[in-house]
This record gives sequence, C-alpha cells and structure tokens, in this order.
Amino acid sequence: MELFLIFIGAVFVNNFVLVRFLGICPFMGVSKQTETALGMGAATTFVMVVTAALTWLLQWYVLEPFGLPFLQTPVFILVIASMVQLVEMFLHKTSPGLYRALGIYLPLITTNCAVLGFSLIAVQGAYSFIQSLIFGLGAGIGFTIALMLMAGIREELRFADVPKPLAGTGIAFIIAGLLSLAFSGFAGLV
Amino acid sequence: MNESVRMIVVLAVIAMVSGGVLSFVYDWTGAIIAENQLRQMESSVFEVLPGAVRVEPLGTAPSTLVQDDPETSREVEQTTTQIFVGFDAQDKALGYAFVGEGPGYGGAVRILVGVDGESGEILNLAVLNHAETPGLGSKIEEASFRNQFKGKTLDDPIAIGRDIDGISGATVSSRAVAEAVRRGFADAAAAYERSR
Amino acid sequence: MSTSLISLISMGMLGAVLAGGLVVASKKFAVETDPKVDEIEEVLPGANCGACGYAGCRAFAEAAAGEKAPVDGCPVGGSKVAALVAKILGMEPVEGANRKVAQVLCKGGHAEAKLFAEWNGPRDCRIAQSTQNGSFKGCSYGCLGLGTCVEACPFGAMYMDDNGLPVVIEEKCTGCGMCVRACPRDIIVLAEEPQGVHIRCRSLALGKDVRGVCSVGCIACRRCEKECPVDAITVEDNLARIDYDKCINCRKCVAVCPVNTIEYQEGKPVLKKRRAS
Amino acid sequence: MGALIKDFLNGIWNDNPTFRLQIGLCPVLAVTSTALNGVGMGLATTFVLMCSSILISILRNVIPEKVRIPCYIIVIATFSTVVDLVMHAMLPDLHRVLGIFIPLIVVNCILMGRAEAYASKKPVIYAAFDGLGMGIGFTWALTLIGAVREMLGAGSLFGVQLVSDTAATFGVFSLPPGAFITVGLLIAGMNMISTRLRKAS
Repeated sequence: MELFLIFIGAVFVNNFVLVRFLGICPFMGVSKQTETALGMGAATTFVMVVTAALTWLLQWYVLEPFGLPFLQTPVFILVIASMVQLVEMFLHKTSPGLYRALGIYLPLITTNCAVLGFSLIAVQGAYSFIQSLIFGLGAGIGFTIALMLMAGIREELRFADVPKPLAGTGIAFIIAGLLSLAFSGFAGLV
Repeated sequence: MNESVRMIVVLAVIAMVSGGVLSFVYDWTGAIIAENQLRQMESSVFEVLPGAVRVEPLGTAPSTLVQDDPETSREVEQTTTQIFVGFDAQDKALGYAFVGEGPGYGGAVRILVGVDGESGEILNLAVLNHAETPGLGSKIEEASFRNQFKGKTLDDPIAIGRDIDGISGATVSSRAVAEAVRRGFADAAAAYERSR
Repeated sequence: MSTSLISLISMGMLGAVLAGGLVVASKKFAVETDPKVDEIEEVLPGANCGACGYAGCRAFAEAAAGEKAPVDGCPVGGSKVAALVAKILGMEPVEGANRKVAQVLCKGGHAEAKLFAEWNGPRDCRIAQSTQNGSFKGCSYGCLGLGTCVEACPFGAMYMDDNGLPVVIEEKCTGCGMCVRACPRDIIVLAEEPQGVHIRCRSLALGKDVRGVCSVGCIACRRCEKECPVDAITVEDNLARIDYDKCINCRKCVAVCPVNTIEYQEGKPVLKKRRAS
Repeated sequence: MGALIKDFLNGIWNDNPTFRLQIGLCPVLAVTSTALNGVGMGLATTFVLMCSSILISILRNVIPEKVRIPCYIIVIATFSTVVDLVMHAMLPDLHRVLGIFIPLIVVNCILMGRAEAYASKKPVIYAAFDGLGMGIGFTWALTLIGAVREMLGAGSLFGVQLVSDTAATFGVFSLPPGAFITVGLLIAGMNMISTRLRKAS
C-alpha cells in the first residue's frame, strides 16, 4: 500500500513537471512530436530508475559511513551523467532516428532537474531501496505523461489559428501554464 | 585499447580532482560557515529572548510531536532540536530558545522560539529560513502572524483556525509554523529544567 | 586531512568504475562508422532538407563516402560545401553549379486579389487546398497566403509580408526546395541566380476571368511575346512562359506588360548564355 | 574580433537562453517570483557559467568523446558547489538571499547546453565571451520575468510596495503556472519586436 501511495504521488499529485516544476527544459524542448516525446520519456524513466538504485546504494554505503555530505551533489550527478552517456550510446546504436530527433536534449537529461531533484528528495525522505525505485519509476512515468500530454496538444496547435507572435513557443508556454494549473487540482489526493 | 584506458583515466582524474577540490574547500570553509551560522543564530536568539546578552548552546534533544493536530497527524520522522539558553547582563538564566522545523509548501520551515524560563510562556518567535511562495507563504515572517504565538505555554493547544488564525491563502505555511512550534517544545522545556 | 583523502579516493574510484562501465558499453554498442562519413556530415549544412535526394544529410554523407553520390550533390551547400567534401574524399574540387534561389510566382496578395471568404480554418495551405481547393480565394491558381512555405523553410529565409504574400530573403535562401514541395499550388520555383526576369503568375484561366479576380494576373495579351527580341517568351494555356535558355535579361517584356506581372530581380549579373559549359 | 562580439551579443538577444533557446527554464519558474531573486540567480549563474565554459574549453581536447557528458557535469558541479561554499563563508548575507539558488545552478541546462554545443568546440576566449553573453541574456530575462511576476503577483517591485495592501493582486503570478504564462507572453512580445525589426531592415 505504501509503495502504491508513493507511486501515485510521484505520477499525479507531485508530478515532477507540472507540480514541482522540475525538468522543464526537455518538457518544452522535446514536446513537438509525440514519438520523440515518448522516446525522451522512456530514456528519462530508464535513467531515473537506474539512478534511484545507484544513488541509494552510494548514499547509504559510501556517503553516510564515510561522512562526505558535501559530495552528495557531484556524486549523484556523476552517476546520472554516466547513465545518460550509456543511454546515448545505446540509442545511437539501436535507433539512430530517435537519437537524432532528441539531439541536444539527450545529453540534457543529465541536467534535467527532475532526475537530480527526485534522487535528492528520495534520499532526504530516507526512502528504502524499493521505495526509491518505485519513486523513480513513478517520477519517470509522471514525466512521460506530462511530456506526451504536451506533445499531443502542441501537434494540434500547429494548425490552430493562433495570433502570429504567439505562434509556436509562446502559446506552448501558456498551454503549459494551464496544464500545471489543472494538475494542481490533484493536490491533496494522497 | 588506449582509447578506453584514456576514457577511464581522464574521468577518474577529473573526478578525483573534483573530490579533492571539494573536500579542501569544504574543510577550509566549514569552520567559517559554522562560525557564521552560530553568530547568525546568536543574533536570532537575542531577538527572541529580549534582554539576553549571552547565549549558550544546550546541545540537542530528540523532538516528538506534543499534541496531535488532526489535519497533520501524518507519521513524523524524528528530528533533533537545537536548544540555547539565554543569560541576561547579571548572568542569570532568562529563558531558552529552541529551533523548530515544520513541513511548509516550498520546503522545510525552520523557526526559533524564545520561551521565558519562569512562566514557560513563549516570548517571541523568529523565522530562521523558509522556501514558501513569496507574497503568500512568506507572510509568516510578518509580526502580525508571529505575535499570535506570544503568551502560549507548553500545555496551550496551538492549532491553526482554532487558537491562531492562519494567513489566508497560505494555510500550509501557517500550519508548518504551528507544527514547528509544537515540535520540540516539550523536550526543550524538559532539557531546560534539567539544566537549571 | 583524512576526510579529503577519503573523498579524493572515493570520487576517483567512482569515476574509474563508471568510466569502466562506459568502456564496456562503448564496446558493446560500438557503431562502426567510417570516420569519413562523420567528417562529411560535419561539413554539410545539417538541415536534412532532402534537396540532394537523400533522406537527410547523414544519408547523403554515407552515399558520398561510398562514391554513390556526386561531390557537389548538396545544392544547399553550393560550391563551398562541394569543395570541402571533395577535399575529404581526396577528389579534386569540381566547378559548382549556379546558385539556386526560390522565386514566388504570384503577386496576388490581399490588395490585388479578390477573396470570396475569410479562411478561419487551420493555418496550412495544404489543408485549405485539399479540403476546399482554396476556394476562399478568387483565383484558383494564386497564393493562399497561409504561410506553409515559410514554416517549411529550414533556413528561416522566408517570411509573410502584411499583404499575405511570402517574401524570400535572397541571402539566406540556399535553394533546398523545401518550400517548393510545401506549396500545394506549386507557386514557388527554384530559379538559377542569373535568371533575372520572372513572370509572377501561374494562372491558366482566360484573360477576362483573371482580370475579374486579380489586378496583377497574366491576361495572356501576348504583348510580351511580340516584344521579346529573342522570342524567349511564348504564351501557352493563357500564361506567358520564359525559355531561360534564350532569355538575355533585356527587360523589354517587363516594360511592355500592361498588368506588370513580369518583374526583373535587381542586382542579378546579366549573362549572355545561361550556363558556361 | 568581430565574431567574438557577435557571439557575445548573440547570447543576449537572438539566442537568448530563456526566450529563444528555451533552456535553463527550471530556475526561471522556481525562482523568478521576485525581481531581486531574478537578478541574484542571473548573476550567480553567469559567474558559474563563465568559469565552467572556460575550463571545459581548456579541456576540450583532453576529454574523450565517449565520456564527455560525465566530465562536463563534474566540472559544472564542482564549480557551483565551490561557489556555494565560498559565498556561504565569505559573504554570508548575500548567501542568505542566493543560498537556495546556487545548488540549482548545477541542474541548469544552460551550462550543460553551452558546454555541449559551444564551449567544447571553441577556443577559450570564445567560450568565455559566450558564457558572459548567455549569462547576461539569462539575467535580464530573469529580471524581466521576476519584475512582471512580482508586480502582478505581489503588487511590489524589488520589494517596494507599489499597490496598497488591500488592492487585488493576481496570486497566480507568484506561483509557477503564472511563470509559464508570463514567459509565454514575453516570448510573444519578443517575436513582435523582432518581426518589426526585420520588416524595418
């Protein structure tokens, strides 16, 4: 039951993009088509789940016993960066199309505030290993849902009669604002 | 082969350099930061304990939730509360101040509560740091809200809406302050009694 | 001192372990690519516009490396890129073709052309054309002005003016042809730079019908055809057409056209023959 | 020299990180509830951005391509943590205002974005200038957004109360959804300006 609560919390209530406002760069950058959005969501979810595992191990078996609190950010971000490099090589090999479509935004998963943010929150919340895994999975799926929602809307937006200066990125931000207002309705669910 | 060796060496060296630099800077600034924080805490204690001239940290005590506020009776993890004793010019113990922490909207809200030694009433309350939304949650810093806590003792119930009216539009922040006050009040009072 | 030693070692170890993992991964996921292909892709404009006939620059780079594509196969890059690619492949640079520039062959904006209705549907010419044949505009051959070509241009070389007509920014246009493909009414063509004279109309309707819906459309009065000293202009299906092999940019037709449909592009080199070879 | 200045100015307007490239948005939403925060965040980010760009540009030939992401990020993380600690020790009062922003800089996409796209390919001088240009572009963008949000959300500017306390303020603007809308409208404004400029030229 506890795990389910964490999962739903991460996906809807504290959705990383629309409620906690982390990971906005890829959210705005990659949400032009649903395929790239799904690719980005999947890549980020993979990185999040693996990071959840590694950062938990590192925190409770390296940082805590040796008392190196100041190393927390660099160590976490180093793990995340290596995972992203791994994903980049994997995508470069298996699906070059998606690799080129993601372009600059693939390396930017490293600095995706949601990934580092969620690992810090998981550590501060003193989650157990399983809990932080579920939390990572929930965060990733929440991120993907938000990305797909936005991509779906933006694909329609291209043909909507939007005032010229607002077209493209301007309206995307306003839509994101409305989306996050809607998601704040989930507050208090958990 | 040298390509992969080069990869390992470069990354390892850069990581090592970063580890070294960080730890060196941490050690060097650690002392100064602690110094700063102590002086900062001291100035807050003087603020909440009027008339206090000297401050002596009384160590920390485990903090437990004294009264169960129905809305926020979520499982609260243990945090340690820092306690300070304030002495006036004649070096007589005036009272004590303890640090309370509550879950705010944007993150943890840390406050310092000054309590009179004899009457056990709250003298004053200062917000140490918070990440509440400016313009809304940040109104907990205003005296009008904080002064409502004055005069309350350990046994008086402190709940937003009943004893203290919270800030409109910032109930989460107001409740965080209330919980921060309750948390650690009993242990601080007990620790102060023991030290007398 | 000990904590910094520990932190030094632990960070170093972590770096080494992760790098080791990446080395293993790089072996497993090694993508054997011919380094030349990367080099060529680096040099190409990278717009993936498909003007070379391949699916994007990467595909063209692979074809060029495999000698399947000509060195100057990238029209967007022009002679500059052709020379670089040739150098990478160790071939001697070949004399590049004339630079191509997009020309919009319609002058019927809001001011000139009649509109039967105001289009409030999606801002896309293809949708307007495919759903209603663009019937909201009087002329069924003229520019619909919904900006699909501007959106298609990967180089930002086009913008819509207030009169509802696309304007090509000469310097930025690389002749990739994306706008030509995007326009549902084939109003945009790629003209080689030396060709200065353009008949800015595509309407095949009769003169009197054209005059009814547009003040600058070609009414097939044949004056330009008679005036041209080298018989470069012929009128077929009520539209004057230029044979650029014969045209010497003398601009007599421009002066004589009653509805000034024909325009001359300023600052173009006047060439006797169109292609030197 | 001309290219240097062009790159520098580039970062301020036509390649403005917040409005045009749309990277580094997390702090934009979280932090720009007041103009002062915007300025603070901008300056702190500019400093770290410049230092990391310079160092990455120096190391650009040393770092092998396959491990470039972890290497860049360590440099950025180390710099921002060092800045955090040094500022915490040396300038405690400035740190009280900027304290929570500095750890945010590590995850600011601008640094990684510029490192990956620019600093790792250009010599040091270019990297430094680009970092400075981007930093200033980021700073004025944040300050503008912060000012708009503060005026609408809290009815004050740089802490100075403009409107009487009882006046109605749009609370939503001090919340992140308001930030989204503000940025959207500002981008629209910028587009209008640049199309007018292009028409004029």
